[in-house]
Amino acid sequence: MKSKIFASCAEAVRDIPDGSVIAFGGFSAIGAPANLLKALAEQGAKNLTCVLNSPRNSPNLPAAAPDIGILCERGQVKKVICAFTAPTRLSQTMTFAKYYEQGLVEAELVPQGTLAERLRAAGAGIPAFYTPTAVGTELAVGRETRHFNGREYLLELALPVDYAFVRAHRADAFGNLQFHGSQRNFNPVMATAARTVIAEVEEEILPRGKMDPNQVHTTGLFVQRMVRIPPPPEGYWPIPPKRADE
Amino acid sequence: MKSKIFASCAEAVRDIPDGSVIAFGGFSAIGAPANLLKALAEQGAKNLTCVLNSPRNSPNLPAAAPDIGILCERGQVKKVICAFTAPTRLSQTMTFAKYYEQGLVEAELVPQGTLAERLRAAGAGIPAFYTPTAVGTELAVGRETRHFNGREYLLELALPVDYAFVRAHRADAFGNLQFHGSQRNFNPVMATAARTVIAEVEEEILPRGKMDPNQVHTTGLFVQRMVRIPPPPEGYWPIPPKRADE
Amino acid sequence: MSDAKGLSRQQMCDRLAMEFQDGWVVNLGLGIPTLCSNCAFGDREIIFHSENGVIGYGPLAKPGDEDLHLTNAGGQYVTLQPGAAIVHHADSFAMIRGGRIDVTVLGAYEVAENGDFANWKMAGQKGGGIGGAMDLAVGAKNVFLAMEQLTRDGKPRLVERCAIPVTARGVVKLVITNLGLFQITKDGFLLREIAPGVALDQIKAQTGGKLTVANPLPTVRLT
Amino acid sequence: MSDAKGLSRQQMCDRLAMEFQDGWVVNLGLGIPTLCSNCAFGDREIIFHSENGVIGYGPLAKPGDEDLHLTNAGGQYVTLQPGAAIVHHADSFAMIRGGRIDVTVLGAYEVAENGDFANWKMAGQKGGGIGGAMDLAVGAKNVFLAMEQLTRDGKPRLVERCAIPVTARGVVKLVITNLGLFQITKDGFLLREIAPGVALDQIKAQTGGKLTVANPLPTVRLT
Repeated sequence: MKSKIFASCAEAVRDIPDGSVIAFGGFSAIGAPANLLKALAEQGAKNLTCVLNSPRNSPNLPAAAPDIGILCERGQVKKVICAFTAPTRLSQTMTFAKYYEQGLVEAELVPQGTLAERLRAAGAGIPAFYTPTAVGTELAVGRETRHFNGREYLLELALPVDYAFVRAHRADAFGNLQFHGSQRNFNPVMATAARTVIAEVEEEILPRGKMDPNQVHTTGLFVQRMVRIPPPPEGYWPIPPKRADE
Repeated sequence: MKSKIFASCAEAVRDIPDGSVIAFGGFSAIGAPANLLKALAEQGAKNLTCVLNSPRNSPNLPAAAPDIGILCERGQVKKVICAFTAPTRLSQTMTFAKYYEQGLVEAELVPQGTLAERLRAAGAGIPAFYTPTAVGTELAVGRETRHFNGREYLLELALPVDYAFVRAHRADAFGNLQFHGSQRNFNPVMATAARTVIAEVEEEILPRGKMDPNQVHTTGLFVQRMVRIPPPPEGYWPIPPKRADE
Repeated sequence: MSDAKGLSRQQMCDRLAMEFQDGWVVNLGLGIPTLCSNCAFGDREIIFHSENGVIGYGPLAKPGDEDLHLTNAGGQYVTLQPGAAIVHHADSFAMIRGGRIDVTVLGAYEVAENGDFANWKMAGQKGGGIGGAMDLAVGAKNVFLAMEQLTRDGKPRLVERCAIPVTARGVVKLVITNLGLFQITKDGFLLREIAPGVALDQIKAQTGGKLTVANPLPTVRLT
Repeated sequence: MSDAKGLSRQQMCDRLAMEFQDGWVVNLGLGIPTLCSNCAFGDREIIFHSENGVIGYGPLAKPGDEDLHLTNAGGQYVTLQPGAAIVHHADSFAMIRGGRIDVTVLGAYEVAENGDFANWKMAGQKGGGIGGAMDLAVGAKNVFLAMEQLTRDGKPRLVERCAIPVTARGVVKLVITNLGLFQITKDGFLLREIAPGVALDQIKAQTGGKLTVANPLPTVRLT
């Protein structure tokens, strides 16, 4: 079997065509594949649809990673599917929002749990499901609802993607991934929804057989490409490597 | 918070009322909560609906655990929801099947993946979903189907249960569970679908803080009662404790 | 007579947190609600759940002591309590929609007398920030709100009907503001407790929608 | 002339396994198909997936050496290959329905010329054993069958239309029997390879449904 290990993020994203639908893991900067994102900005693919929790990283974090605002600035983004299309406070700014408000980038606003579940459904061969979320809101206007056991639910469709960019803490050569702490978030879910998963990995990629099969978070079946993140300053490493006491 | 640790399986199942819907983890004897099953047989609750992969343990296994045939024999079972209502070979026997064929026990036959997904949906607040499984078969006769992207899918409803009996390898006092090997199978899924989860645990129940939060398979949010399995001959222990080389 | 300011934000959260029962799983929204994690719970054990899959987080991490892979949903570096566990986002929201959260405390722009509330999109905005609020609002067993009585422009946030897009319909049970504790009933807002130093007339003047008042009307419990 | 017996069950599986490509994820049904895990794959790497959540299992465990918490879907104690992983049942079937299985090899009672097949319920039975077959049949990218040409009663298993309840419609691509290798085409069964020592007339006599024959017709490749 061909090695899944790529020498650089640039190499791992080189063939991504214009028009791709790409999911980006991460919840704010934690678990976000910042190095792959930056490589994609440099690669230049256009007309992209980006699927992610928020087009902006949290301002609370000291070393915020680049967010998909950098893709908007380069004119690479057609549409964003996410749970936030505006900052949560008036005092905050968000690069993406400027493009969205001017109509230069489209957006589909999806409740966070619905976003996770639509991605999971895509990975699980479930084309559609019903959820109580967003019933009675602006998001449900004109859409199909249905009652089960006397409660109203909204029909939601699976959200498959072409690529998922994920960030993992550890990996083995087969592509099995482990995440640390809340870095996990959307990463395993997006991995199941994608035809091609590209993982940036924080630690050395282990030989096969060195990861406990009982403790794999994303199995290597889902992962086609992996890149060990280079240390700063070459690599974008918003999250320092774990400390000795971890 | 009240301790979740019970002294015996008998105590853990004592209050289960007649008419309960109970899911049993396990895939053949592996991961099956044999001690809780036996305690339920002794407790005597009747009119039960049992949800599980198969009402019969595999004959391939040397120390097969009791299967829900023992509940059928005691007249405790109203209905079984499962993926097998007959042995897979004519040469095999299955206690449940005798009761089913005579009309003494009802059964609902569900494809294994649909069973897992219906349980998962119940735990995830999803009342219904569409699946390609069983389209065009006897199981779909008279039922609602729908096309998405040109393919036909069957509507399936969530399957919530009152209790789930699960078997785990390790636990901590909060109720976090870890499974070993293919013992995992239906156990974590059923745990999410139940109002009350009762776990039989193979190893000593750890104090809180002694299980890596990154490596929990079923979180303690789902688990209300735990019992450490006593060693044979008191405890039913079809699966020997792990060996030193594990 | 100038208006009283009433409770501090921490006091508002302290009062709400008294409603949390031993063993409850609690999810806190951004803003004021995060202060609920600072409250003293005595011998009640509270399990804090965060949308990003952290179950059982504890106090904020001390500066220099952060695990840089671990934040709550607000992006704050937190610690883990013994017994904590991490799950992925789909599993986290499965817990939310599946009814495993005993209470969510959310901030809001508006709450209506019928229990509708709005917290994701301000008037005139093109975009909005839903995050996990819509899932929490329909999934949690109890929805509590923690909010100021008035907007910055001095308009009531407790209203007859929400003027901006709602987050969910008819789900709010309890609202704490700087002026008092309100319960949503079929007769609208029931003022259950009044903040110390606040006059009932001020609350009447600063509440839209139907208001009823508990009789007797105690002051807000603070310990 | 008495009928030839044709291939052994292991030879049937050896031939099917030649179709597996390097890196394929393979799920084997009960019965004859399990023999596919014994085949020699040379430098092709095959990843065996089992419904009970075992990804990357290897040969059967040697007696006395079993991990008693670890079986494949057939209840056989197996070993794990380096790089193996365990998932729960919902995730295992998510992989199946989600299209992550390159091929499933299943046994069958009947297969029809249009690719329907039946393997869960025998004629006259009240119950049946579906297991994971219906999910695999619609989810795997390729469905191969491994079965005897005739039933124990001497009736063809390759038929015009299934007489017993089907497992899935129109999904079968390739069928190996003791007599030969058949591909399902829009013209029915295409005999692509014939077992050594078997006469074409025997196959014609023992096949229901429309049969076409490759020209030239090689014998079944066995190495």
